[in-house]
Amino acid sequence: MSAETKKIGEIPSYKVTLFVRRFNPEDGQEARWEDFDVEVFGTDRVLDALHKIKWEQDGSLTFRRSCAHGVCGSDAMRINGRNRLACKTLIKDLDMSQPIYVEPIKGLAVEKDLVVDMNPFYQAYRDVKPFLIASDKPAKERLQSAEERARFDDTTKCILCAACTTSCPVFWTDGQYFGPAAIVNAHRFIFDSRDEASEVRLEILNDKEGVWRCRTTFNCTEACPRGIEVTKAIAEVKQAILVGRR
Amino acid sequence: MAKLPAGTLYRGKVGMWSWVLHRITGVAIFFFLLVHTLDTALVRVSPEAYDAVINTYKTPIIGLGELGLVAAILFHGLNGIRVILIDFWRKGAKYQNVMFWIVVVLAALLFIGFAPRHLAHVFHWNV
Amino acid sequence: MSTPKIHHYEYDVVIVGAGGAGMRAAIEAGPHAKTAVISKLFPTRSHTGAAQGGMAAALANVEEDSWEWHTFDTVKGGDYLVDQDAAEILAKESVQAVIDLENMGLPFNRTPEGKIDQRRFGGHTRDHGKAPVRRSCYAADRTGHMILQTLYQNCVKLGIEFYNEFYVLDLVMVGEGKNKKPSAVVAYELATGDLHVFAGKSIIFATGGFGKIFKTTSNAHTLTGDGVGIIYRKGLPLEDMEFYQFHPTGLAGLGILLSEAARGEGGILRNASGERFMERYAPTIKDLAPRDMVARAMANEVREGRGAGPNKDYVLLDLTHLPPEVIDAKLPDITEFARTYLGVEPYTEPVPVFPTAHYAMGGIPTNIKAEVLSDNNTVVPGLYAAGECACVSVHGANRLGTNSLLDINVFGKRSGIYAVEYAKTAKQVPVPANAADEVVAMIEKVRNSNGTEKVAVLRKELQDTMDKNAQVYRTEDSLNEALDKIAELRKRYENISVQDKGTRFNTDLLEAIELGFLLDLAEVLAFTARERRESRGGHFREDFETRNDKKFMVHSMAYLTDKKAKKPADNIKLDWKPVTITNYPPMERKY
Amino acid sequence: MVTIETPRSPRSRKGAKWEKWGWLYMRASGVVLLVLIFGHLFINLFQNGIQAITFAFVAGKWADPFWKIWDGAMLWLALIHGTNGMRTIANDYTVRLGMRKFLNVTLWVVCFALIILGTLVITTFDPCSDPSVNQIADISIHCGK
Ligand SMILES: Cc1cc2nc3c(=O)[nH]c(=O)nc-3n(C[C@H](O)[C@H](O)[C@H](O)COP(=O)(O)OP(=O)(O)OC[C@H]3O[C@@H](n4cnc5c(N)ncnc54)[C@H](O)[C@@H]3O)c2cc1C
Ligand code: HEM
Ligand code: SF4
Ligand code: F3S
Ligand code: FES
Repeated sequence: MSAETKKIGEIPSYKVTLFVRRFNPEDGQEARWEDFDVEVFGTDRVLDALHKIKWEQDGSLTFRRSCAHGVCGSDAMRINGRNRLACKTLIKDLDMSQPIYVEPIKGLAVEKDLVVDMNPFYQAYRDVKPFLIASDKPAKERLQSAEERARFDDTTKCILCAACTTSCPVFWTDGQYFGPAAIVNAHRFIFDSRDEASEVRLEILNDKEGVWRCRTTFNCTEACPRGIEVTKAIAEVKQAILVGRR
Repeated sequence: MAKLPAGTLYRGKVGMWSWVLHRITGVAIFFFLLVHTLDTALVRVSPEAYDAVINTYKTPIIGLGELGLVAAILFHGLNGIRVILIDFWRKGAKYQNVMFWIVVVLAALLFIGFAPRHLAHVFHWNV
Repeated sequence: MSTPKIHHYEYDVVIVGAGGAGMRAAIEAGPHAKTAVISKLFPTRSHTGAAQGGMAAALANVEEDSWEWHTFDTVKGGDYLVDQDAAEILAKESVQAVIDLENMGLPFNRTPEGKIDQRRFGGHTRDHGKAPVRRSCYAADRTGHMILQTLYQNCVKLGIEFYNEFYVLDLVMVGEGKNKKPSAVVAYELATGDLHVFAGKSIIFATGGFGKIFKTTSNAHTLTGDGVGIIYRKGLPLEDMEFYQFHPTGLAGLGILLSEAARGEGGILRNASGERFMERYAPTIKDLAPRDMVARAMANEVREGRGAGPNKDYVLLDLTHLPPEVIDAKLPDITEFARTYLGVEPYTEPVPVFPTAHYAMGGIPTNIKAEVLSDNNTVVPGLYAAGECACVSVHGANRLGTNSLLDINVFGKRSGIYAVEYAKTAKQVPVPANAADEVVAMIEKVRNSNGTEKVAVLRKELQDTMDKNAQVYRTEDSLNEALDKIAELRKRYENISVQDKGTRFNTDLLEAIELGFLLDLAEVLAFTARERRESRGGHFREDFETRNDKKFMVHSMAYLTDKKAKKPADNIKLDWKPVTITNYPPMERKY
Repeated sequence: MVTIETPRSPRSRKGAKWEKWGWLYMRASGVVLLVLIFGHLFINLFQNGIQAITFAFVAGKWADPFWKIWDGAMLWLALIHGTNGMRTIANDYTVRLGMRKFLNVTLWVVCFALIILGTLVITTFDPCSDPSVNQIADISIHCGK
């Protein structure tokens, strides 16, 4: 960084070591750890460090990213053993005296380096009918009170990053489990006062791979970069199956 | 072909570790229960058979094992209540963390109340 | 190196891009024609999801409003370079566009009566500039996120076919001159490195913006202007490329956007001494003046030494007088950004902000049916463009906040409707046997490149020069400097190296290809900016400080020619296109 | 590491939706078991202590129908609770469908065998029928001798 482009005063810089889990389907080798030393600034995120590696040291390092500020959901990965968005994890918030471990999210097949096959995850999402089902054809907007709107506000925040589902111990061992993200997105419609198909979705999630699979381990809630109370949403869906939507 | 990830341990928090413990204790209790059902069934065979088997339980090693079993039951049972509260109480999810520590403290208190007395029984101390 | 596998498909309507515009088009086209949507990102990763503030529509749910006022604001906000017929459509169809989204399930914030709530936004006024009006429909500060999710949800509902993580790299056109017609697009599949040729009767481009030509930007890493670049390389013109919007409130040093909604809800900009400096620049609407004015005012405060912070290089956005409940209810995400990325607590501390490259007003020229133009008025039959990559032009020289989410919905929908209409009667233009040759050559060239230059270094130098020379303030000299630099970078681009030689998930390769598009677009931008020797809207020339309607009340149209460029930008041909004026004769723009 | 079942294979939606009832049962039985088991432990291990557990002790307890019902309920509830819990665990960690079936069947067979055995023991147990019981003073009271 040259002096004139420095924006927020003197930003301290540090040297950190990243251990990145590498896998390339084309080189015939097993997945392995590889370490890189990078110089980072106080405001840098893990994504910046990965970019530095890719741009300055090893162009073949592969990961997904787009928005770089936690709204597109591209870059969920396991950072120091926990699912995080690389673009929302400030390096200074990690213990910098230790190496930083970065590996792909767990439970989905690794395609290359930090890239996993997201299709099963998307399929579970699509399986819960994540869209408004309403038969009326209003000329203007449907009315909805602020309270009714607030009922499902939390679960509208989901960016489908899969941090939750791939932090779930049940999903790791049972890939058939719908997973928290699908339930969150079902919740978003089940509790939308305009929707008419909550029964259908509840029936889908009453499946043997549905909500009953959840063991309330809260990993999903802790992993969610959008701060969605995932476990609570799952509990609400369970209640709705038992005693109806309230 | 695509590869499955080799795992390092996921660094879950209280929620995850309480579940791991709940599971382990559940399994332990289950296997004990199998044995316990069988040994109790011996009362129908004969008093001697029953007493013979039960006497082998009265050794210090089994006694310590029983201590562990009780600890497991205490945790499993109390944590089970915590899980039920998470499921049925609206604020359960919010307080799950606090509730875990309540479970731990309660289980510990009960255990501390129980352990000396049990050890006394096992080692024939006079209390 | 073996040549990649090539797959072939036939569709009626092929949509490139799955952002707001692309998916809105798909929802119109899908049920009526065989439709494919090709996107380099999974749809919900598109940058529409980053939009925060809202979507304008004269619903008049909370106060009196009319689409005429909205048209006027749009025209005036665009410094009269707006095509007024298009602006009328935008404003008139806005109401239906919002209702469509609500009916599809979008969870708008609500008024006490349960109607869609509205809030203020820069440049939107009642009765031709009398006072700010509440016109922006919103869902907290994640309106774009909700639009993107809702559109994707409805695509799932309709069973739209998506090809995700497919990078479109070429448009196949058949015929000569005015008879040129689109026949197919060629896409590179990220997962396998295979190529896919999608034949389509109608082809819609909805590939979004190209903010990555700048360093400080609110745009995603993936906004590299591929679609605009492809069109340009086909010899089709690009319109108004010099008009690029710099959003006033990017997080200082990072460029991450803090929505204008922050000011709409009452946030105030202050300089180092705490002065509300916008009172000096726009006495009536102050902090809610259009973006170009606010951005310039901020840059000016900093230039004149009134900036805050250790280097006096930013100003402050003050939200501390707003009740925390209001912040939590209306601006949760952006205050979270300030906390996460700058460690600033907006409840109690002002947030450091500085202008950030945000939105391309220019792009692929289209008419009001979203049909792409091959010159000032000739339509390319079957080729459509919508969204940020297109230039209808409803934003003119400066886009009003909340008009883009509207644009992608109104013109996205239109592109879908007209694409289907065309596909119903048109015949598929036969795909030439060598359709994929150019892409094969391009890919193999880049993959096998073993030069000494690094893509990331070139890109950074490009971004630095653009930030330095083509940002809020521009001069003949600065733009020439940018053009020289780009010419140099172009030469060095011939000598790049790509480390990853593989076929699977080769993002190294694609970053190099994307850089090619960035260079093209940066060059057109700097060139048209140099040639427009006036100041208007987002384009401000220090050497020509005033608007010059006599000479420049026209759109620029830039064409790539076959000519070998001896001097920088020598191979760009520039033309001008008249502005459509219906009701609002140009006036001075004052707020 | 365990490999997971390929998640792409479609979820089967067939079959009755037992899972909900299993889930409810775990909770309902859990609450009751808490009382039963803690009570059981208190009486047997805390008040009396392991050394005091003998045939006579059991016989003495079961002479009272209250404890018969108590222990019977505990037997049923705990075995079904435990077996259902084990079934969940087996489902989690088995990859192959065959293995999963096998474990499930085994678990339930064992469970019901033990339930039947235990129930028979409790219901048919008559502390007085055994001649040796008469030598135990405190039980003979119950036997009405
Ligand atoms: C931070 C931020 C906040 C904003 N806030 C507002 C606001 O409050 N109100 C408002 O009106 N506007 C706002 N805008 C502007 C508005 O969000 C965008 O202009 C608009 O969303 C663009 O939509 P789009 O569909 O044209 O493009 P995008 O949403 O960017 O989508 C582009 C699509 O094209 C695809 N694509 C690109 N290249 C290729 C290729 N080569 N091959 C295949 N696919 C490709 C991408 O995968 C993506 O799906 C904001 C913009 C930003 C950056
Ligand atoms: C003391 C009272 C008990 C209570 C309150 C209780 C409660 C619970 C609850 C609520 C669950 C469900 C957990 C979940 O769904 O996440 C559970 C699971 C389980 N219980 Fe119990 N239980 C008790 C006693 C027992 C006993 C006696 C056994 C052994 C026979 C047992 C074995 C199990 C097993 C194996 C599981 C499955 C664990 C898992 O899936 O991770 N429990 N218990
Ligand atoms: S619920 Fe949270 S963690 Fe899960 S996919 Fe959505 S945003 Fe990601
Ligand atoms: S991590 Fe899994 S077990 Fe439940 S609480 Fe979350 S879904
Ligand atoms: S890059 Fe978009 S969420 Fe991280």
